[in-house]
Amino acid sequence: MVGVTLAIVVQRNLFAVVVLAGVYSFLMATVLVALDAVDVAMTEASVGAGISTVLLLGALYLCGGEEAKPLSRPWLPLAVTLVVVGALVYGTLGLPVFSDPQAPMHVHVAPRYLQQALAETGVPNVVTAVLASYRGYDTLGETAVVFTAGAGVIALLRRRKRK
Amino acid sequence: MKSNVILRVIAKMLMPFMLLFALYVQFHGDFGPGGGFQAGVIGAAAIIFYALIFGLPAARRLVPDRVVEAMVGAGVLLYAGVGFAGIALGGNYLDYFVLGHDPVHGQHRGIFWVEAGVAITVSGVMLKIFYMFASRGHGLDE
Amino acid sequence: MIFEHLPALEVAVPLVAAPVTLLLRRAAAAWAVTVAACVFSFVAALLLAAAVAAQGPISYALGSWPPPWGIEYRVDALSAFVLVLVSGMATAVALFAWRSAAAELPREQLYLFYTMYCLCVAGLLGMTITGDAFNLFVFMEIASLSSYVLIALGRDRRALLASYQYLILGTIGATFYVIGVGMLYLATGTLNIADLAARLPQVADTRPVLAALAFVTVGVSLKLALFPLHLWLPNAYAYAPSAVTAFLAATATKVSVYVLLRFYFTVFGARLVVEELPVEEVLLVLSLVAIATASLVALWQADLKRLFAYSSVAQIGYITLGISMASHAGLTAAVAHLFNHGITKGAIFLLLGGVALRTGRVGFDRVRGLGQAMPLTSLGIVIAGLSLIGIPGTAGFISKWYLVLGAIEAGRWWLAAFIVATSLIAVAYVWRFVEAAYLAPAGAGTPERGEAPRPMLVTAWILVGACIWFGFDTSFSAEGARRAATLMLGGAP
Amino acid sequence: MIALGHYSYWVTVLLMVAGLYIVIARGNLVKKLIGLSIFQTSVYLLYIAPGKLIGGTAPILAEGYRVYSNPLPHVLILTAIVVGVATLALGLAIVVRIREAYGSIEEDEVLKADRAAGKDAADGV
Repeated sequence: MVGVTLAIVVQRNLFAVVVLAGVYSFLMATVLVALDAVDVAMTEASVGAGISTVLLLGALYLCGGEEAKPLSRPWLPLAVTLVVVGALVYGTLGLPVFSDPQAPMHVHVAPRYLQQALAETGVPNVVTAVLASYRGYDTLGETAVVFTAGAGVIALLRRRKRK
Repeated sequence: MKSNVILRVIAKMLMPFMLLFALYVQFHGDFGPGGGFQAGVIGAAAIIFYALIFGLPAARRLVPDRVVEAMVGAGVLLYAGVGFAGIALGGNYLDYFVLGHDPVHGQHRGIFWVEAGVAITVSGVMLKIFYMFASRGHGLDE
Repeated sequence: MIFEHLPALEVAVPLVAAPVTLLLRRAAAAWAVTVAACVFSFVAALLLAAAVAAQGPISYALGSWPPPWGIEYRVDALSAFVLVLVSGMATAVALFAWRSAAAELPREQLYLFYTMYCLCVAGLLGMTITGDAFNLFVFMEIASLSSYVLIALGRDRRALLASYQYLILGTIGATFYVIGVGMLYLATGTLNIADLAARLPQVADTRPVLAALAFVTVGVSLKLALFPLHLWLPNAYAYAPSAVTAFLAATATKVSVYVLLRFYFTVFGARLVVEELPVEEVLLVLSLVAIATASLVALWQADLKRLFAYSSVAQIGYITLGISMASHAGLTAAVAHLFNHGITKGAIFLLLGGVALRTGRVGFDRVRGLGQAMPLTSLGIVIAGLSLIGIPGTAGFISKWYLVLGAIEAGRWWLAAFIVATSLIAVAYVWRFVEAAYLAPAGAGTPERGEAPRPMLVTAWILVGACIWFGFDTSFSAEGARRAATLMLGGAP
Repeated sequence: MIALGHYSYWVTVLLMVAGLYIVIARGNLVKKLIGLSIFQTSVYLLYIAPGKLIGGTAPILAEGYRVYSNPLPHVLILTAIVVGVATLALGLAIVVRIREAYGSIEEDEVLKADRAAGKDAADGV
């Protein structure tokens, strides 16, 4: 996955980049399955590798597919990203180690979902129960985000009648 | 691609299965992975697939723009409507407990309609966006 | 019975109005629905503010799931105050948009403009009222995505690029915010803001919390256009449709300021932010630089919308300056300025929208002799400009007064002098308008005599009136701000 | 041991900054958007990786399993994915419009076109 990402950074043919991005999404989905996040993996595969790729190809069809020129001044962006790396490494070093059952996220809030969801909602897939019920309002917001994107694309791309 | 007989036949055969799979993902979301969002994407993908094989005009005859645009709005309305139903029946906003004769049944009902709302909006939006992008190149807009 | 559900309805009504406008497909009907939704939210916000003032914070459990398992809506002195500002400005701009948007947008897109507008209002209100850190992100995205579209609907093609740049920076900001919230979640196991506040002290000073503070700060600063992260703002304001500029200038950056306040003083707590980290020093320096440079840059702009956009960056500097003091007076000044600057800038951009309708552009070459051609509009801009400077008798004076007071309280005389001195730069750029409108002879681009359409003028003048009203009657603005400041510093509201 | 325990974070960080680097450094508007979605995607791992418990299973309740991975991050990330694709769609729509208005999707060329147009306007007045 890291290799694919680096390839995306250097590759200048945009069609190749789009295909690589699709590959990246599939790899991401595989990793997510390995991490037991099957719902997320399924969404990532259909959205990242499916819808995004279709959209990107559609846009490239309209815009042309070659990136014009190499980097001109790479130092400022590099500096910015290095600062971000620093902050992230600094922050993550203090986080609980991988698969620590005593980590705060495993002992607070989440246990109720796992223990009570079946009794309270009757839905064995806890992800669905949390998504649609416990945090249903987030999902309403999420649907509204999708709606915003749809209505926004209509507003932007509807052809105006020429005067 | 429009002239290739094999492709056309296979596409026609596959279509119902894709839509069926979308429905499976929709209704099986309670028990396995899946749910409204994924189902919406798969359903939209089926129509997009159809458009790729048979051409955009054919897909637009199958699912006209007006229907798609109505779906875009209807899903959100359905979801938010479930929320208002919760208030009308004496609970809080998005309260599913009051929707059925007992709380768990109410939860079931609430989750069902909410997921349906998500699926409708998502498939509508994905399809609409595809239509917009695809028609842009051909000058075929409404 | 309906009253107890007001917190949910406050956001849900504009949210539902959006798909309704889309399905109606008629501009007039869409406008009516939008206005109705905004008025409802405004009334609800006023009722909520009154209820909070009477009986303290209100908590509303969405889906009847108790927090922290479900999502909580929480109205307290601070959020009620911001809710009133946002919904009030939304109502004013919606009324104004009837003529303004119709003149600036193609007819086929008009109903979609209202769809986006409703979503933007719902998003901003949702950000303000929510008591859940992740829910805040979702509504932030609703507000952001809709504002990208609203900006891109501007007539000039440069609006597209402005919108694109805002989209890139806004998304980076939102992602930074998510990273920050993710770290907080990993460190505490909760997303509810009140719960976070309760559990953070146990893990404060650990690396993830500090990194989370950094990420949230940078992410939100991108959204609120804190110097040097303001680069998206001038173009976005300059090329967006007039009504959009007025609405975003009056509300969007203000809600981001609110989020910053919420995280600094509710989640992380004043102790961590102020006493142990150099946050206030950094914020102080950035604010000073923002005020000085943005005011000076504003002086050289040829376009009035750009001039006042840079002035917004400077005014945001005053707000963050108040935050950096972290004292009661400083926070009161920040919150009051958030409100006063919101109505002032709203009034100015609405009036400029009226000018744009008559002249096409709002360059200085077009406003020569405007005092003759559009006397009421010009007068309004001057009065709002006075409020921007902070002349006594206007709303802007009140907040600057508290700001100077805070500086003196802290023993920083030089800071008080700085505030007064930079206000003189504001005098200079407002004077540029006065000079062009009243002293210069009419030029080739000056319009014939005639005001903007009456509905636009009336709504704009309501806001101008508010600039004066809140300069004398401070029982809502300054009192509300004072209560919010007490709340943030941990006292009883 | 610490380095190993934080391995999942390192990968996340690397992906994140690669995406961010593309966004800031690249001038092509489409490529910036791709970088942006990689940046967003990498955040998914930050949330989900710590939720995994070795020996656990996906959070779908069934007989015979006792340890499940944490479902809450999954829900949050589902929402984040949706937000990501919505942003991408909108961004691409804007890019298409930019392409039609300017004939280019390279940032510097578009800016150059604007500057030239601005000069014309200034000369004209």
